Amino acid sequence: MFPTPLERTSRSWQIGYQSLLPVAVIAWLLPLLAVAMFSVKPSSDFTGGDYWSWPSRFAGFENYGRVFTDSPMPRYILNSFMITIPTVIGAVALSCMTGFALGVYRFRFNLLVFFLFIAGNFVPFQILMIPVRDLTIDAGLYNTKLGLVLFHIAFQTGFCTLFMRNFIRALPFELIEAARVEGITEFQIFWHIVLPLMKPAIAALSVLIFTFIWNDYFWAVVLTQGPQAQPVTAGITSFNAQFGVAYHMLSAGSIVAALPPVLMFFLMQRHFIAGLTLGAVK
Amino acid sequence: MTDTTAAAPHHSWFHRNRKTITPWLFLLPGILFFSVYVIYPIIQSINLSFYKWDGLGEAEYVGTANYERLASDRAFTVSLFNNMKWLLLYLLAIPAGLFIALFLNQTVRGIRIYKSLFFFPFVISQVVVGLVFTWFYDPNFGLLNGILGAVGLGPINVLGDPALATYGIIAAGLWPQTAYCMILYLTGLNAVDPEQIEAARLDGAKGWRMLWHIIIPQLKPATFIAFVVTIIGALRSFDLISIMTNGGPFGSTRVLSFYMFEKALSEYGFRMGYGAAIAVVLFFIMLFFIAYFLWSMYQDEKGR
Amino acid sequence: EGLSGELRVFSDMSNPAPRAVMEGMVERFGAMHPDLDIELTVIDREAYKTQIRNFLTADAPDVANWYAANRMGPYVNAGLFEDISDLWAEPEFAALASTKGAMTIDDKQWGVPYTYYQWGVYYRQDIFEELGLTAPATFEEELANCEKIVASGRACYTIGSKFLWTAGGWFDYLNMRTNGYDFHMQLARGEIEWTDDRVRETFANWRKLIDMGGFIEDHQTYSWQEALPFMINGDATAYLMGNFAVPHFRDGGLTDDQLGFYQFPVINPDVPMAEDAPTDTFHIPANAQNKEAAREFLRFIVSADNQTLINAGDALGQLPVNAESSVDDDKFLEAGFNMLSNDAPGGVAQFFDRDFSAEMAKAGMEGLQEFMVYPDNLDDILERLEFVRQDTAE
Amino acid sequence: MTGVTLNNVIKKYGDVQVIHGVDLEIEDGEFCVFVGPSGCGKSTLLRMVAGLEETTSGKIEIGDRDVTRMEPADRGVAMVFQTYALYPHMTVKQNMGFGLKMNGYPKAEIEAKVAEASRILKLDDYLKRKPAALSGGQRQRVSIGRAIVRGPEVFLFDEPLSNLDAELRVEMRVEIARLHKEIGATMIYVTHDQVEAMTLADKIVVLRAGKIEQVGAPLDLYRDPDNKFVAGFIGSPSMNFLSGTVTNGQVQIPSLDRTIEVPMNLPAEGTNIWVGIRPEHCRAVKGGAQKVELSEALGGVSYTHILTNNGEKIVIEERGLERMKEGETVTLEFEANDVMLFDAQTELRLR
Amino acid sequence: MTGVTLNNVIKKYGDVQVIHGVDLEIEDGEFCVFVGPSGCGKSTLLRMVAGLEETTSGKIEIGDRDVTRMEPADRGVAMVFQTYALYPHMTVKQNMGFGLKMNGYPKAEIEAKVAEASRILKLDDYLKRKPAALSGGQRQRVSIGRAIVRGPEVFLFDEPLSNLDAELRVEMRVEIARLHKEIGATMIYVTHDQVEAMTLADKIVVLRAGKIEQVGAPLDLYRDPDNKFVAGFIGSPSMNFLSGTVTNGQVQIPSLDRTIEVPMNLPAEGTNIWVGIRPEHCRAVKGGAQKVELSEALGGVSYTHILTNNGEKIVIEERGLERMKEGETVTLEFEANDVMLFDAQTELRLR
Ligand SMILES: Nc1ncnc2c1ncn2[C@@H]1O[C@H](COP(=O)(O)OP(=O)(O)OP(=O)(O)O)[C@@H](O)[C@H]1O
Ligand SMILES: Nc1ncnc2c1ncn2[C@@H]1O[C@H](COP(=O)(O)OP(=O)(O)OP(=O)(O)O)[C@@H](O)[C@H]1O
Ligand SMILES: [Mg+2]
Ligand SMILES: [Mg+2]
Repeated sequence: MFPTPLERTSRSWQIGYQSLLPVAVIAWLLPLLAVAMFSVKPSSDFTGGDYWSWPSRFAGFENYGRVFTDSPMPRYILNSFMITIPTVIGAVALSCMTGFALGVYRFRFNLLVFFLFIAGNFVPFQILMIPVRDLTIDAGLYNTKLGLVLFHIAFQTGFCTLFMRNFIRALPFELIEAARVEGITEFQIFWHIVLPLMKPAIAALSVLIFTFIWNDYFWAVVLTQGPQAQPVTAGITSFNAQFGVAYHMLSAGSIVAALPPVLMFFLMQRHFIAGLTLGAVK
Repeated sequence: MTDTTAAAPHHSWFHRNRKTITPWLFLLPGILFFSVYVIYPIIQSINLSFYKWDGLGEAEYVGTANYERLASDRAFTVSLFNNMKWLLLYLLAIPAGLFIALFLNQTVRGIRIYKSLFFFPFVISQVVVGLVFTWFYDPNFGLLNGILGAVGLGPINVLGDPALATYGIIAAGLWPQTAYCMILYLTGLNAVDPEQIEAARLDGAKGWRMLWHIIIPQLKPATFIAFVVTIIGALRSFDLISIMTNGGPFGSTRVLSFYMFEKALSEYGFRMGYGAAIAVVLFFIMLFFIAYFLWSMYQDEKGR
Repeated sequence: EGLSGELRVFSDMSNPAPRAVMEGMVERFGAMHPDLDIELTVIDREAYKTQIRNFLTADAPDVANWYAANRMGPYVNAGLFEDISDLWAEPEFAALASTKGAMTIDDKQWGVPYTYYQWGVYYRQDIFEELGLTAPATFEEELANCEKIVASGRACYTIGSKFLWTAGGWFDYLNMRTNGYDFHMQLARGEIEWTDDRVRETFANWRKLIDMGGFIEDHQTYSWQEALPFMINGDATAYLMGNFAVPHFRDGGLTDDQLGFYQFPVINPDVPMAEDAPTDTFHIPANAQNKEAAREFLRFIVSADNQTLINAGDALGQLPVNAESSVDDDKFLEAGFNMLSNDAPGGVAQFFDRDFSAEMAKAGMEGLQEFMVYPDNLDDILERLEFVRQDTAE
Repeated sequence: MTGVTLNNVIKKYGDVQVIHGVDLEIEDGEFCVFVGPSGCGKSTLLRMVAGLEETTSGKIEIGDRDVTRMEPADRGVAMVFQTYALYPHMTVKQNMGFGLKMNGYPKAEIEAKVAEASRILKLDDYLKRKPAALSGGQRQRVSIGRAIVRGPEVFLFDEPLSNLDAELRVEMRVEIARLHKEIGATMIYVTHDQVEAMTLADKIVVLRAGKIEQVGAPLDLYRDPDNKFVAGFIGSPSMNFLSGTVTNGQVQIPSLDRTIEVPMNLPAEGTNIWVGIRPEHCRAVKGGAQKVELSEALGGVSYTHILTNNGEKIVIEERGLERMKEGETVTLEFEANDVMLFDAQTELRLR
Repeated sequence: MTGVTLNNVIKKYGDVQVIHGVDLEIEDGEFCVFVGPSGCGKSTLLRMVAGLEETTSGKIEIGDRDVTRMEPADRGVAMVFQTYALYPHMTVKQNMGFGLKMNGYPKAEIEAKVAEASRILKLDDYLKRKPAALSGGQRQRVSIGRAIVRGPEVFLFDEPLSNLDAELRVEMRVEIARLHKEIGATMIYVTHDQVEAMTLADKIVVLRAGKIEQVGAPLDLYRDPDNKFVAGFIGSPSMNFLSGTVTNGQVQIPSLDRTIEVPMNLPAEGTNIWVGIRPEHCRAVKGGAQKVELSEALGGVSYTHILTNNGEKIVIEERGLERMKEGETVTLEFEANDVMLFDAQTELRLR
């Protein structure tokens, strides 16, 4: 292990390190901690121009309560879920199939198709903006969650395919050969053998895609408007407009918007990190 | 003992060609989606960049006029230049991530929590990061000026100063990006062969020299990915700019992706063709990197 | 009457007070037509500006908010707004005559106004008194006042130019006072070069205020709402703003004794006074489904009673367009009504971003913002604007 | 009935030919082992029989059916992989029954067949476990069980034991021998391991660079190799080869400074030949011109490395109490009868 | 001068003690091999000498320096790892010169030392290559070269050959023996492999569960083990153990239905003992009560597995032309002199 494991270092260095850790974390998260503090301050603190002192009283409940009662925030959050979850399911399903095809079969355009998926995934999405918007409008899907979901599925398929294909590549190919000798059809191989083995990859990818999609802002702005369809990232801007300079509310709103992926991360940490590294490495 | 041979294989066309057909069947939905939403739009965008179109009426073919106009468009130059700044400075996330990863690569109690907390910024939406940093920089009550004031430095208006604003946004972007690189390096460090470190210890390499000669070369895969994701992140930067300055002050924080959006879809933008031309330029910049990534991956694939 | 089906209304009245007004209107209209199913969607005001194009083409409501004059040009030209000249031909619409011009393109009318409001200088009467100042009538007085205010450690004007348009207000007034309404409109139509000496003169006047420290610092980072506290807290003494700001001042704790209003002072006595008075409007999208109900809704909106009600001080706090409506007996509304009726012989402009073409407006306001921060860049800015003018003229 | 016949079988990967026209007949019920150096094409040939690699040209028959172009599943073969290739998410029982289930066999029949295989392989106690909870040897037994269940005509093994440690390897080797005796099916077995090849095979096929060098029963190959390659490949430690020349109807071996008379038809005078002599057929006697370079004592046996005076090396096996020490000079002794001669050019055996 | 001395060396991981007070003296220039079952602490002990594991208590000396708390780099040792641990991003030359470079040697000197090591190991042709482009044996040679270059007083090897295939292993083994002779440094070598241990060692240290069982020259351990563990561990195939009882001053072996008279002081009447007999000391004669279960013919030698009538198993080595076949019944013969006896309780050798 590098650097030298702590157990092998001097006592004073160990103590120094242990005490440096919390300081470093606080410094690192300072901007966020500030927002968290804002979100539990009563509005009177701000009107008094008193931004940085300790909250004069804990107003967390009323601030967060108002986020849910006085704004369309719940609606936006619901939208986010209704966009994110189908996207995750769709993208993972598609990429299981593409990953299987590209990972298991040797055929002429295998690498070409694979590279096309990767390249598409790396493309700056601005180049897709106008045509995708027109396409969505023409299909009557503008300002619908479905429109957003379909696009996200398609775009994420690039990344997911890269991920799945590399994962399947790493599976022992003998498993598939063994099955073929046993007379198991290709589809049965996919369904009964490869898919169960991909469970860890599916979990990791799902968590990852969940955060990607949840945090999307650009496409939310391009393809949706208003609280019927917009996810919370876009919703937060209109929330801000609604509450103007009420920093305690803005802070509470921001934290509410950030919470689901954060929770997701903490609950599924292992998968998440596996996803990040697995997806990109191979 | 002979059951398996009982059924004589029936030679339907599908049966004979199933090894050839199956992969395409599996690829079909993915390719379909991907073509409709990614491949075709790229072509369409390139095509659109030769038209003048306000997004409402009829498009008018104008040849390369949009591109010619780009050459004399100051806002475009500024955006391009800012993109370069993003590209270069965003790369700082890589050494910064490595540094934090090295700092956290210990086994002490609660280190997992610390690692998670350090990773935190990556999980939250860039919109929220943008808001958080906007307040952090606020010339009035921002924490930054509070800190600067405490050490006797004058207040600065980071996002209001065209000379600083872009750097301010990049710094905000580096926050999550560094976290990302950190995780990549942490997993990379896990994969470093302990025997090589031991061999190097026997060889008398310590500290920086160990890092430079033994560890960093072994982290090459992690560095490669960190490089890829950072470049992509830098060129895609949009959310932060949109939230933090909306391109301002007076357009000094625009980058191509933002400018393109502004030209094509924003409140005052009705130049779809022109926007497409900007996107095409961005695309070709990215294509340069994509080609490099694919080339490296191809080398790997060949090596198998 | 037998209005039925669904009526979808998109509105950008997202601030709390206007939002309440909008909801009230829908409610009252709904009560009149119980079989009509009205769906109101309120969209953030800034977001609305970018989204209108999308929903007009893709997902058109039956009624939508927008703005008068040049600002509706692109949609009219693209055939996305319904021609409602028929409505304007109805006798009730005669009372709206004053805004008919702003709603007309190609001799047809494309929407109805529901409110307009004056622009002008809102100032801290109490601080003026404390410093022994009076509301200025000329630019010289203005400058003299400002010098004293600055000397007292305050800024003369607060402004939040992050979203650019507030700077447009300043240019409108300075230019209309320096060169007159007609010149201003020519400039807006792209008939005059930005590098023209007369334009420079406008900027020269502006620069006097900037150089003496008349504006608050860091205004480029604030939205107009974020700039309010400077005036409320007394760090700045005045705000060139539309009348919609008044409820915000009041919410911030300023009483009518503390808050005053004056017309933007004279600069060039040779040009008649002209004012900015943006008109907000309703339109029927060409792709609307229920145009019959939509027309009825527009009739309802412009009716004298409704206009009185929604523009009242406790509602929008703005001016009714219908001549038969009454203006609320609010200090500022009356002052504004008076000003626009009697003291604006030069003409009434809509506003920078509505009079100038979209692209010019964007580039222009950006230049104005830059000028306010770096006045020395003027030559460069004007050259750039001139480039855009020529470019858009093609 | 269900032997395997290869008829001028050829395999090319693109332009690279890796199997050069192999002809081979494996009898019904025979245990045939492929050996050869790494990369010689053992696995490829086996996989061609299985149908996992396409056959470029030639004909493969199983029993009297031409299976050259058949799908693997239709050939009536079962394969056991070096890495076991067990489905990790299924229990032992499911692993064994999976192929039958997918091919639509009725449940009762599957149960019966799995039970039978599990009995043969003594897997009854593990049927509910997943592969991860099994030792290497147990896993390999399951993978053999999976093969048995399908009742194939031919079993194919690709180095099935090389992932096991030495002790288990011995155990499983015995098990496979027993299995072959019990079910009597044709088996083709690829291995690197001398001992496995010698002990399991009815017939060993020695491959080199995609060609068959010799086919025969294990001890026949050991005692009567056709060429230098086979002689050197079979037997451990390998046969020693010394260069020699035919001189006066005898064989002159310069490195030993000795001429031997051999009871066979020698080639023309002056021909260069290789003189092959197995380590166990050599004795070293103290005193002489040869030098002991190294002596590796393993207890019951020592391998003594001897450097002849012209630089050729010889390894001999020593048993008994008296063994040579490093640095001693010795004379090598052997019976002329135990010597094998090979043409230096063609490397073919001279008889 | 540069021998290695361990003095009551103890290693604990947390509360778990894995090395239990080892005392050991390795002479200057000696080749010492650690053997023992997996997990017995061979690697741990070696790494403690290297300084890669901290020593919990006790003292380690190299020459007359106490190195117990020294940094690995300062101990004058070099280590060769099982996985080679070459730096993959450096060429062979850079790999070998890295240690010197880190210690600030002048370029010319590094060049010279690398050239010398490369000559010794015949690596001249590969100096420019990266490890990935080398075969396993070449890699291991580079890793040995890296050790040589630094001119250490003590070489440490942790199973350096176990990642190589059988043939290469033999070759490299000879190479290491030659190297030891050539540079004459003290070497400590960990292995699993019988043959390596027997052939390379001047002194073998047999470890079990963190304790030394016996130390001695290879053939001494083979011929004169102190206990049943060492007797069973050294020698391949392993010594056979049959249970026996002291009866009437003789040893009765029920499985063979035989009583033998042994020339040593037997313990008290009725004591249970183990009778150990090596495979090469046994002969089978046709006819009798024992049954041949399996005969594995390897050419020069056959291993014959015999099941005694009370279920104990015995393996014997057969040479010569006549060998037993499976299913035959035989009688086992051996000299009473070749037998070793062990106490059934303590497993200590009875002499
Ligand atoms: N897909 C392939 N493309 C090209 N050449 C191949 C391919 N697969 C195998 N080969 C070549 O075919 C030859 C035979 O390979 P094969 O795997 O059959 O050898 P083997 O005898 O099984 O070796 P080992 O004992 O190492 O398993 C080798 O030279 C190998 O390089
Ligand atoms: N870091 C550690 N923490 C706790 N126990 C350990 C650690 N490293 C090794 N051990 C234990 O110490 C004992 C000795 O391990 P060691 O690696 O020295 O065995 P070994 O003899 O080299 O085995 P092998 O032949 O398998 O390499 C083992 O029981 C092992 O489980
Ligand atoms: Mg093989
Ligand atoms: Mg070990």
